[in-house]
Amino acid sequence: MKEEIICAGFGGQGIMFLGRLLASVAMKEGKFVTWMPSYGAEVRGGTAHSMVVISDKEVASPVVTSPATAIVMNQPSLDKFLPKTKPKGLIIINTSLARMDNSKADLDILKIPATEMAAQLGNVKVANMVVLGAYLAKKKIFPLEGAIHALRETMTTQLQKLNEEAVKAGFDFMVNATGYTVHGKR
Amino acid sequence: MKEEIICAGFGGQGIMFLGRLLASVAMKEGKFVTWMPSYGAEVRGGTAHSMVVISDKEVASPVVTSPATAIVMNQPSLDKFLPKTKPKGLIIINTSLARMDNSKADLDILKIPATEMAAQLGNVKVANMVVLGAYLAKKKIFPLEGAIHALRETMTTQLQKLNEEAVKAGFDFMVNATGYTVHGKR
Amino acid sequence: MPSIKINKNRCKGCLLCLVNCPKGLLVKDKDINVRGVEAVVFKDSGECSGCAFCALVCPEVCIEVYK
Amino acid sequence: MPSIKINKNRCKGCLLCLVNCPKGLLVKDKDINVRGVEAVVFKDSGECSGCAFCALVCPEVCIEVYK
Amino acid sequence: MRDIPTHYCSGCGHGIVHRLICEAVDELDVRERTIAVAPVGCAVLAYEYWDFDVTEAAHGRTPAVATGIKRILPDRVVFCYQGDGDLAAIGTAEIVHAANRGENLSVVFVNNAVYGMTGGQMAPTTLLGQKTDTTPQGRETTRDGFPLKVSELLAVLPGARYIERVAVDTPKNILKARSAIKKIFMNQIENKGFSLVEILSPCPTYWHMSPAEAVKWIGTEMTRYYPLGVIKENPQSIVDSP
Amino acid sequence: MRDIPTHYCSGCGHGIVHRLICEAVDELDVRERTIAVAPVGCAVLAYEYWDFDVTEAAHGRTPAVATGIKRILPDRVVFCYQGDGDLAAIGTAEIVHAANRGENLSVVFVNNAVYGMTGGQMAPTTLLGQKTDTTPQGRETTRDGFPLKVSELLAVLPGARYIERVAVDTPKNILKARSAIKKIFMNQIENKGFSLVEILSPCPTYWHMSPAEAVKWIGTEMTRYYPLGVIKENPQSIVDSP
Amino acid sequence: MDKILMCGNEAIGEGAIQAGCQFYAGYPITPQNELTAYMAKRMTEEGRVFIQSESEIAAINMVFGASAAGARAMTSSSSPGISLKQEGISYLAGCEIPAVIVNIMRGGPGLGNIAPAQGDYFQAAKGGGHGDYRSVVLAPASVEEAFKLTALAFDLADLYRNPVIVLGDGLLGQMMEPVVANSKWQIANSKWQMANSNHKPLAISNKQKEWALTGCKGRRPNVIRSLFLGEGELEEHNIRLQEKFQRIKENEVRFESVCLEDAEFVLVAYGTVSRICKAVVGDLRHSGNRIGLIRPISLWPFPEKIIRGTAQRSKGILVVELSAGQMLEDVKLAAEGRCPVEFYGRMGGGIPTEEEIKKIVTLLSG
Amino acid sequence: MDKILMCGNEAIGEGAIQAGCQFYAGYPITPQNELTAYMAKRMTEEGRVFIQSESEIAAINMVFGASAAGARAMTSSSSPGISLKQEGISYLAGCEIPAVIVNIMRGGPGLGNIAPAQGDYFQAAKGGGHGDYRSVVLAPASVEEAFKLTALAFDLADLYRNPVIVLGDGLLGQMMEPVVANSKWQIANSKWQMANSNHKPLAISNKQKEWALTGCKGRRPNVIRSLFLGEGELEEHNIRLQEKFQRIKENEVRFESVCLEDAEFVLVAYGTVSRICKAVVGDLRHSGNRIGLIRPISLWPFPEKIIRGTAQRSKGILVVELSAGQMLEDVKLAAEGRCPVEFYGRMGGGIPTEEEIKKIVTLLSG
Ligand SMILES: Cc1ncc(C[n+]2csc(CCOP(=O)(O)OP(=O)(O)O)c2C)c(N)n1
Ligand SMILES: Cc1ncc(C[n+]2csc(CCOP(=O)(O)OP(=O)(O)O)c2C)c(N)n1
Ligand code: SF4
Ligand code: SF4
Ligand code: SF4
Ligand code: SF4
Ligand code: SF4
Ligand code: SF4
Ligand SMILES: [Mg+2]
Ligand SMILES: [Mg+2]
Repeated sequence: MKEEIICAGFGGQGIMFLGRLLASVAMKEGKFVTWMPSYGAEVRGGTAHSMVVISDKEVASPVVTSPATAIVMNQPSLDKFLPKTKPKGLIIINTSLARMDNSKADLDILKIPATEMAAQLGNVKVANMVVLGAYLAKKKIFPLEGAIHALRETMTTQLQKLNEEAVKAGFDFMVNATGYTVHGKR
Repeated sequence: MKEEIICAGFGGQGIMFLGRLLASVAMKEGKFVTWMPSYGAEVRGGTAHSMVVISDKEVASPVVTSPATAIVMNQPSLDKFLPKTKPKGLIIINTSLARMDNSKADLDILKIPATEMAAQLGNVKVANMVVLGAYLAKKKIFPLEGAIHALRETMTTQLQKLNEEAVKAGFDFMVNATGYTVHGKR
Repeated sequence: MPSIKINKNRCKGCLLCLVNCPKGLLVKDKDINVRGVEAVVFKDSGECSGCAFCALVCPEVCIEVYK
Repeated sequence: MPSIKINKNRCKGCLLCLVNCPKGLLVKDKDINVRGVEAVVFKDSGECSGCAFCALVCPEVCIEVYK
Repeated sequence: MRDIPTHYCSGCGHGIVHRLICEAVDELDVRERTIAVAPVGCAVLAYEYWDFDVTEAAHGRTPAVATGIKRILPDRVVFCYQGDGDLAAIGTAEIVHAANRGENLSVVFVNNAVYGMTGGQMAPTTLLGQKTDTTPQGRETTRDGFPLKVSELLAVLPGARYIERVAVDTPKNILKARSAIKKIFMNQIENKGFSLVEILSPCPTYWHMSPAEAVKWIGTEMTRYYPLGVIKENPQSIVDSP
Repeated sequence: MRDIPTHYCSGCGHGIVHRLICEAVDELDVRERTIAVAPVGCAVLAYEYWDFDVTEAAHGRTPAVATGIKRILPDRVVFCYQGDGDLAAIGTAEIVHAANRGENLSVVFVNNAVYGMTGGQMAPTTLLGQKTDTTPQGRETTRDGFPLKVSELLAVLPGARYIERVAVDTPKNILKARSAIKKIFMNQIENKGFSLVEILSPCPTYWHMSPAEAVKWIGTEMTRYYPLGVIKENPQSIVDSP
Repeated sequence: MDKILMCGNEAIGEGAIQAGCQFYAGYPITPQNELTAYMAKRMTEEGRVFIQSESEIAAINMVFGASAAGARAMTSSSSPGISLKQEGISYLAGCEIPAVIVNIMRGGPGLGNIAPAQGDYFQAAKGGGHGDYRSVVLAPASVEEAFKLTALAFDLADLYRNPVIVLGDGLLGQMMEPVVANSKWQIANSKWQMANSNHKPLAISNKQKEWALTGCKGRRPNVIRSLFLGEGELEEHNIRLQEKFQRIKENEVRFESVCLEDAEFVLVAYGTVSRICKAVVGDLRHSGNRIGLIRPISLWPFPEKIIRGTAQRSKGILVVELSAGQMLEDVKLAAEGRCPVEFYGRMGGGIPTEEEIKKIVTLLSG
Repeated sequence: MDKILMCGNEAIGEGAIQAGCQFYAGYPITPQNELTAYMAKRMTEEGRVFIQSESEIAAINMVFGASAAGARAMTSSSSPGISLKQEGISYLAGCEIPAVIVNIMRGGPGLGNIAPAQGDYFQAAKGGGHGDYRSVVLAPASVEEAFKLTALAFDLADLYRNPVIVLGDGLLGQMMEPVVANSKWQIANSKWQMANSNHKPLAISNKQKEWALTGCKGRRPNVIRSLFLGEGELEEHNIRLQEKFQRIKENEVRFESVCLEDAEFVLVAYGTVSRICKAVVGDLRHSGNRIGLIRPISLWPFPEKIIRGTAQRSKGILVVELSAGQMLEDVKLAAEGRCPVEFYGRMGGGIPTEEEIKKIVTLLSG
């Protein structure tokens, strides 16, 4: 088993946290895992992304050039990573901030209005957790509980609740709306 | 023909100038020549020396470890370079500031009270020129005129006169007092 | 009558113009711009004095003032 | 009666003691010392006040003052 | 200023300062003979926005590079743009000695009390108690020393002709900043020697504030320790100075 | 001071300063807990004469090295010995920031207006008009900048607790120098923070004067530009300083 | 044995903390900022000394002072900052002061960028400073190894009284991986052992550093210096240093080898890029190719012997670096022409993919 | 064609003056002080710029600025001071700014002493700064050659927009020899030619430096930078630089060979110590030994081909250096094991005598 994920969005969308949380969950599940941020000056005002590699074997390179899964939280990220996503890969799009027509034939495209859903939960900042939930439901490599457990270790109880709700909302959205996944053309 | 000279004395005794003048004379005579100072921190308060190599062939190393000729202007210089002087070499000793018994069998020892002679000429600083004169008279590789010519190029007319007198005094001392050269034992 | 023009797609939504306009003529946009930012828009109520405070404080040179 | 002692072989002949002695009790030596330097000598005229100026200014710690 | 969006964070003061410089250069009509030395800091990409000759310089060495340029081309207008890390930490020796030599340069010194580019570490100018990446408990004198008043320090040097501190927090102060920048360029053109303007400038990102809070913090906190105004104006020309 | 002759030129001020330091160390009875940081300069061999622990430091970095030692061994008496090239040229950043951090160190700064060790080049402290190896026509402001008043510069920093300028030209001044040196050691022992004494000191060799002329030159020329006296005495402890 | 997710920079910091590092001085620079931040927090928590210095030069000289006073001391930076430390490193080596210097390399030359690179190999392994000296250079390939090798670096520094460089790249500094790093794991007197290492863990307390400057109470004064003015003195000192370097060469070579026994074609790579090569080896072995890998862990002393032996037996060697070919020279020196030594490098932040390397290996070994 | 007696430091200064050096910045350090003093006097006489900078770091960055503005610019120092310039040199290379840097080497590591040494070969020839770059390195063996190679250095720097290092030792800097150096000898447009050189003298006026910063009147603004943040940009830049280095390797190799044709045993040495080796060759030839000498003049690019060819034909090579063995590695790399490569070195200011070398040669070649 080997999964290569890129999470991308604006700075401030909790992109780094999302990637690290995924990595933690995988670590707890006994996988080999690496997490790698895009770092540095390009972050200023631009988009940021982080790369997660999860595997049953030692991870060779933490650098993901063509991800099996791309989680894109805004338009520039979608534009950047859509063409890089592996054939037959998965792309999760935050439709609140990014739009595409379903024109990529060889991809699983999962569209979710994460920012809007987060806003409904009370804070746009948990949009990252919404997409995490959707990812877990879609990929089924880790149980939902693993993620919730990992969440609990990293934040105060106050924040936990909101974040958990967001994960669950994303998970449910996926479960209840499988039809939303489309197979698009490039 | 190859001549390797070390001139040594206190800073302020014009040791560097003496060496450079010798080198200039040799250059003017069409020889290959190098001049090399001892330089740096050891100069502070200690003795200084410079090395002159004159040759018909390209000079390999400007560093003279055992000189054919040692010109020593004070006691520490004598102590330092006496044992290093080549067998059958020449050592010129400023007896005003250095003393030795004639116990070095395999050396030409030329003793000259250079500082006293310079004082008589009016300035102890020209002791260096006194020994130069003696050297020229002894070694006869360059004519006296060459040195005087070289002197004229480097200093104001005022100083020239005194320096020329000193060179001549040293030269005459040597010519008139050949008996003064002794063959000593180490 | 003075007025201003905002280059919305350059705007980074810092809101410095908004807090500095003595007449309160700048408001947050509901939409996001190409940069994913809630930009500001000019609410032309005719009160604009052309004081150019908004343009002066804008770090992104988004605002032009017409007098 | 105060007097001083000079470590002649340490002396570098700077003459700072000489110029600073209020009584003029230090004079140049005629001889040179082991360093080839004209050192100074103490000319004990009985006038030494033990002021220690000479020792204070000596850069070579050559001078001891006895009171 | 070129018509492309900057890479700066939302509400960053660098953008304002860039604009003021370009205005001064245009008003003095010297764009075609201006040469800028950009720092290593968030403003490292300034050449993207400025429409005149620009060189980069190793971190902190801006005044040395500018000295080299100005001595070769004395009739060009050469200025340094420096952050507080660049100028007041690694570049301390270079700025002190450029000022001391009275180099005929203009220096724009952007004091945002933090290392922006590297992610918000303590700068020499960071205020006491201010939390940064390397002072997680707030800056504290015994461990970290005092906030450095660079302008006051440089003012001691006879070679420093003109030094002023301004801020880009309010429209009024921005106007003052504009004339200060123009002034240091004028000084150079008139051969008056080393002139520097220190600009208190917001870094909302690493002050962990909104842009509006950040400019307010300049007025309430920064200016208390770093008072605004002309710090030195030496009426003499450098040549006959003491 | 050890009983061996020094390597200094005849009439050099370093010898006097060395002796005053040894006297202070002995009087305060701290020889066994003193650690000195020697400079690169004519005093580089100071460890030959001092009877306590000594380390060398790269040229100009003396205050950084001393900071490292003192932070590890706060109860030792750590002092820097620096020349004007070492402290005021290459080491500008290190001395400014050690002072600014208020490091609890004592600094003995020997200002002889020239680079002695390297053969008499211009130092930052060289007077205007003074001829050196690198200012054959005399120091001149437009090319070489101004003589740097380091003590006045450092005095601006809140971290600097005590700064005095003395000279070793006359018996009276030497006595004052002695108490100044003792004072900066006392300050450290009492945890008062950064203290520095600047000592105007003759370099007859590269002033091209006799030793007697050299000490006179200190009185007539040097002290005119570098006035003697206490330049700063901060009554506050560094901790509650602004 | 709890695992935690750490980035390489943090792991280096924690390795230092657990090795008993008492003094850290550093100046911010990407991509090693997390290390400075980590030390700012942890050293203060532990009551040890943290200084954000005014420059990289001040930092290395502060480390000189702290170590001269007997403390375990470290500084860190990235490429341009490390260039500034070269005089200081030469002084450390000349004065025989132990110190740990971390370089998390970025793209060069000049300002370059902040992406991962291995362009500072020459500087680290040959000596970017002046004079004849060597730094021990350790090159971790994973976050966990970064932790361990940093701790080892302190031991080697003390044992040989010499600077030790931990050489990583931006990838190593920034990436997170699981690490076992609970505080009970006392490096300085524990049982961990490097692959291919004959290193015995070492605990030198400051009191054992009888050369350190602590005040001369009860002993003759100590002097720390690299200055030797007497005739022949500096040459003697250098001969002593060279003898020490010889001892280090004999005792401190470290490397990892993968499938070397029957390999016909061998990759040589260090640091993060070696992981990619390792995956290539695994993959190609699957398809029956007799490929192996040598991963130097100590870049100086360089694992010459194993490479010489390998060159003797192999059809070819491919060196892979994030540079224009620097370790390449050491591999060639070791191989002495016994087999062809080829090179594949990426510069300025480019990271080769497994496919890229596989293609070249297939081409060369086929 | 008057000869005058000059020391190496002065000859370098005069070479620079006659090559049209318009800017010099330096900081005193022994054994190169005569050069700084010479420039202080002569540059001012010529109405050009002389600055005694506050530090070596300031000096190299001032040179960066002056050269960025189109001037021919030089700095000089000795070993510790050159270590401090490493960041600056890497920036010059990265930004492709021409510059001449003189290193009159002294004994190291650390403060060491001020005696002659060749311990900075690695630093100069491999790159003591960060990142993948090379400086051209020229190593004169006599005062006259110091004069000529300094002038050549300016031409090469401008031609390739790259730093050029003139690498001498204390001996070269301090010793005086006769030089033909009258001011009519205009280096920049004259007919002198190096032994084994295919260099055509070059005169690039500032106006031809269309990349220089002079104000953007009548053209688009120029930008000088080594920063390349865009994806792949820095790698492209590095590839361009490497292509340039390749061109330099092809065109700028310089060496002197003595009695090589039939030599069975060959000495390799550079700089002043090569003179001693030359004398040894002369002497031993007299007594019938078939000995030769290769003296690399350009240390980078290194004369690999001639050494490879020689290694093929010889029984052995002896490398002689004032170091622990640095150029030795390049000789071995070139020889590729084709013949044994032996080493004799002196460190810390020791200078071998002819007798010393003769003894070893006789031992090895006998
Ligand atoms: C020699 C060197 N050291 C450190 C760095 C890393 N660095 C880049 S910018 C910077 C400081 C930025 O702070 P400042 O000068 O205040 O500018 P700002 O980003 O705040 O505008 C540092 C330390 C570097 N590039 N080079
Ligand atoms: C990095 C470096 N640069 C330069 C030198 C050469 N150097 C040795 S001492 C010195 C300056 C001496 O002047 P100062 O500090 O005033 O001390 P003084 O000899 O006058 O007492 C210099 C430049 C050096 N050793 N190292
Ligand atoms: S010009 Fe003045 S009044 Fe008009 S919008 Fe701008 S700030 Fe408001
Ligand atoms: S000040 Fe400029 S960037 Fe900020 S919100 Fe207003 S228009 Fe947008
Ligand atoms: S103690 Fe005073 S009076 Fe006596 S010799 Fe010394 S200076 Fe003169
Ligand atoms: S002061 Fe000291 S060194 Fe100078 S002359 Fe007097 S005794 Fe001699
Ligand atoms: S980090 Fe601070 S200084 Fe840098 S661009 Fe962002 S706000 Fe501006
Ligand atoms: S050169 Fe000057 S400072 Fe150095 S020892 Fe001689 S007199 Fe003293
Ligand atoms: Mg800043
Ligand atoms: Mg001095």
